Amino acid sequence: MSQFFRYALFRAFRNMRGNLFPNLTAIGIISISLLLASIFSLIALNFSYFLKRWEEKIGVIVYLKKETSVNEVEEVLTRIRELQGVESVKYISPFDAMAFLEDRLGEQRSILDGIRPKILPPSIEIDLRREYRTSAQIKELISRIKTIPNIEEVQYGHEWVETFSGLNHFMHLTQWVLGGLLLAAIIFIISNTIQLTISSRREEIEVMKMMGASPAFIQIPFYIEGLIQGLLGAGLAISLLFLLYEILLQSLTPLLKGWISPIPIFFFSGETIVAILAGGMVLGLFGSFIASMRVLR
Amino acid sequence: MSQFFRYALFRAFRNMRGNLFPNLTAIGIISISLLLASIFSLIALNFSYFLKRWEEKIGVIVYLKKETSVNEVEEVLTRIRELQGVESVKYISPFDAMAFLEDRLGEQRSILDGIRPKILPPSIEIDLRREYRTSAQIKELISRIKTIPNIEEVQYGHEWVETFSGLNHFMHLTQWVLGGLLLAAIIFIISNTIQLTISSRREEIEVMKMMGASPAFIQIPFYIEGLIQGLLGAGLAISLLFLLYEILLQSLTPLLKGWISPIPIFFFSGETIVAILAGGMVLGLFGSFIASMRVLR
Amino acid sequence: MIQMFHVSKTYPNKIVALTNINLEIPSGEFVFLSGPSGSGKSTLLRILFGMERPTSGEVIIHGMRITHPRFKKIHHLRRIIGFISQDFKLLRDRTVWENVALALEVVGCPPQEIKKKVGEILLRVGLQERGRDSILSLSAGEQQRVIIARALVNQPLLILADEPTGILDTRMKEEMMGLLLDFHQNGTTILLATQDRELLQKFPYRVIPLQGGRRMDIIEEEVQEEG
Amino acid sequence: MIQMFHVSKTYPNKIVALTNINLEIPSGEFVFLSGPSGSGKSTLLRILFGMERPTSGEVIIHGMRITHPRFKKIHHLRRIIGFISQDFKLLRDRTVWENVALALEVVGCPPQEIKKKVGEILLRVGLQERGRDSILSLSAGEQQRVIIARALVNQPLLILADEPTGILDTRMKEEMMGLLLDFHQNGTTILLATQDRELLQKFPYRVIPLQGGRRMDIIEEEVQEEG
Ligand SMILES: Nc1ncnc2c1ncn2[C@@H]1O[C@H](COP(=O)(O)OP(=O)(O)OP(=O)(O)O)[C@@H](O)[C@H]1O
Ligand SMILES: Nc1ncnc2c1ncn2[C@@H]1O[C@H](COP(=O)(O)OP(=O)(O)OP(=O)(O)O)[C@@H](O)[C@H]1O
Ligand SMILES: [Mg+2]
Ligand SMILES: [Mg+2]
Repeated sequence: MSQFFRYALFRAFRNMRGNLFPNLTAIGIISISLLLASIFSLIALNFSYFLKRWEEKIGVIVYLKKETSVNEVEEVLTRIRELQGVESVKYISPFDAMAFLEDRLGEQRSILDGIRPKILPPSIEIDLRREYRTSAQIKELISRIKTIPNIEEVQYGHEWVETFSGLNHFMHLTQWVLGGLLLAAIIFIISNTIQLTISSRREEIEVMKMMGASPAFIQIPFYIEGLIQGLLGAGLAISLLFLLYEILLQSLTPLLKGWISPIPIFFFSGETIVAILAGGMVLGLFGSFIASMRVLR
Repeated sequence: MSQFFRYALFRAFRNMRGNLFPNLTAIGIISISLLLASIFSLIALNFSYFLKRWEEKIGVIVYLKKETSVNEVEEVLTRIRELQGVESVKYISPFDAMAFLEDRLGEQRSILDGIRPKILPPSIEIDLRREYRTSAQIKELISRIKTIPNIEEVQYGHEWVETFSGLNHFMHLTQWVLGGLLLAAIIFIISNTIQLTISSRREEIEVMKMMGASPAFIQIPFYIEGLIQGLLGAGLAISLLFLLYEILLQSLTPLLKGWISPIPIFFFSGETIVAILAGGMVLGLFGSFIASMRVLR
Repeated sequence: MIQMFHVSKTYPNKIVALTNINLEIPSGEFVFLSGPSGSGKSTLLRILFGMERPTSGEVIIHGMRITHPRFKKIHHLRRIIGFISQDFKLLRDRTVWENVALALEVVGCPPQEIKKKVGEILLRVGLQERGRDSILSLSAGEQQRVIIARALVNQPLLILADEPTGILDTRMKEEMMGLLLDFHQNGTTILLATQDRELLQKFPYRVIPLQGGRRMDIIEEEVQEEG
Repeated sequence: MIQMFHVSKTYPNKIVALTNINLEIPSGEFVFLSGPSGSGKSTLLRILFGMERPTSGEVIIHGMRITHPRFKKIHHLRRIIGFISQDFKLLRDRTVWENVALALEVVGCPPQEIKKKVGEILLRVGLQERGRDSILSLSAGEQQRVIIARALVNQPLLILADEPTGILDTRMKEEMMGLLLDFHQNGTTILLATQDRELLQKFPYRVIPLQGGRRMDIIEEEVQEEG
């Protein structure tokens, strides 16, 4: 049995060498398909990371009356902390607010020249527990907060919350629908490409059948070929993607320093790369399986 | 001669119908290649439009002393207008500055409650002529402006200017290098794919040669096939891209209203679409030309 | 032992190639199949090789009921048969040696044995010096000898030969017949389809005459044996 | 008129197929090429058809110097030749009719004429009822007749025939020879390569004997004509 496999392996390699051109084409096409798919998942990965960071920002800001004393602030903080769904609270003094404002305005901060922090109101930032970050629950929380004395105004990024759930929904839809379509397209392309490489050996297959070759003897080298093609294709795709990623990052990072730096761009993790390679092998195997079913009848 | 072409056309269609599977594969692969290329150019198109809009924003802001009178402001405006490289100037009163600030802060504008516009400084926005929007020339202009009386501070987005020229450079590099690589890859893939479809008819070609068919008789149907494959592939690619574009836009626009609205996302113009279709045909023709050179010897 | 019971074959295009063939060929016999072009000789051989199913009837070869609807082990059947046929060609991108060796490779023969057997059979068909040449560089007669070598290299129990000598010259024809007779002497069953009157006259074996889809009478068989 | 001057052919693998062949065949002659397997019959025919270039020597056919290094109009040469050869097969995914019609299509024959000519030639080779059948559904002999029909359908000025009757039965062999003789009567030049002693004995035409790469003496030619 081991000799059988060794021989199958030998034949797979000999076939690939002997049919170099269709094999290279197949590998090229597989790698382009997988490159497309990986670009898609890399964008999805970064986008969903971006969304996660964004999600963390969903919070409620409570502006206090300007004349609120330190003791009164303490009481408001305590009462808010006790509310359901509140993860943590943070007091922002007028000085903090001023610093934030300057930071936010960046280059144009000169227009604040001469403004005293005192005229800004103190405020409290509330972080919500993850499960309470929905429109409905935030609204309920706000109505509770409003009953607390010394509060001037309560704000929450309600546009953000809605955008966020919308985007999250969109992401999931896209991932499944587009991902599914892409997978179907890739399987179609790969199996057809492999079928072309198998077709080019139809005569050989025919002769081997007539010589009494068992179906396994004929098919296993093709499966091995498909596996290798898939592996090489996936490897090539990842290398290309990494190259693209590096070029893009290297050129953009110094230019956009401080601009996109709060949004780091990730490459796949080691495990994901292994998974993609394995996926390529599975696709190659599956493609050659479908192809050999059609060609070998 | 017309009969010759009519017959060649007839044979091309018959061949495509008779070899439906390799032809569909070829069309699919061509369309995926072109899809990749179009996605790349669409991103480049939008990015360069974005850069153009950004370039328009490169300007200089001059903050005036708070106590500057209307007459003095007039004089400053006149003197700046006379400087070389200045396209237009715009006076921003403290009220305008306040409105801008409120707009900029959005949801958090409450922190400005109680601030009087008066405490903000008046300013002047200077638009530069396109050819003067470089680091060096802006710096020279600023040194001139600083000699004008009643000026508190002069600001310009110097980071922006540097980022901008960097990005512009990067864009051009990418467009030519990546575009060239992509084109080479596409020609490779298309010609190899078409070669596979021609190979599957090697026997037929052999027999036709032996029957005394002229080289033109054999090759022209393949050129027609390549042309049609390229056209269909390009059409499919554009349709797919448009679908993707629409899905993305339709899903994102309402969610990100007011967020990305200042950056409109464009699709190709009618002329560009025609050019892509023509490009697909040329690629198909060229691919079948290379392929037939190799297969037909 | 080959047995055919009421075997008929009608092709989808309504051509009746065989009607009600009943046949018994004991192991070790040498039998000629004869008949004009289109009389069903190749069809009968293809049925025995499992390449074609009869429309009706039963075929039993060495105890295998190959016409059984669930007969799956066609490759076992083919391993005991050497089929000399124009139907499956030589591989044009391989050498003579590789083409012959393939027949042993597919049945899992160890490399040393392949080397020995291929060398022997190429010697027998007079191509010992052409092993490394491509199939494309052989003349028609030389290719036919490679096909014979490929069919015989695995020492089959049953040889089916479809017009094996049609394009060979007289000397080669005799040598190839000699080769088949050697196998026959060693107990191999042989079915040889031919229209070559010279052969039929020269060798006194049983002739099964086929005629356009119906078995001819024994009387006619005798007439031909005399002619 | 075919002329060969000092034609030699040595294949890259050093096999000498032809040595110093000098030959003149006037238009309208019927000539046999004979010799054992590997003697260069097919090589000679392939050279005349422009499929192979001789290593040295000159070949002139109907005034075309086909051995000229810049001879480009091979397809013009092939349009006046009908080559009956196993070298280029029938297209297996086409019908009998389509295979024969292809020979006329490639030379730009108008559709009505194709219809008429293909119908006539299929009748001549006895396959008038098989036009719509796939090539795969033909017996070996029937396929050989399609190859003959394809070569002759365009009324060539010169017929090259490589073992055209090897696998035909006696009746068909005679009919095909009759067909070739009809063409001969109408002035077509015919070169027929065969090892079939029956044919050589029956027809009293000139025999050009080839032997393993060297032209045999005229004495031997006469010996064979007597035998
Ligand atoms: N696959 C097929 N489909 C339809 N008809 C077929 C098929 N194969 C053979 N036939 C027909 O069946 C008949 C018998 O064919 P077969 O090949 O058995 O003849 P044969 O005796 O071998 O003839 P030959 O001496 O010419 O080889 C012929 O008329 C042939 O046309
Ligand atoms: N392409 C080639 N490369 C190398 N050697 C070749 C090639 N074609 C033919 N030969 C060799 O040249 C010699 C003559 O071959 P050719 O095919 O002309 O013989 P033939 O007379 O037609 O024989 P047959 O009767 O067997 O068809 C043979 O020994 C053959 O092996
Ligand atoms: Mg037959
Ligand atoms: Mg020959």
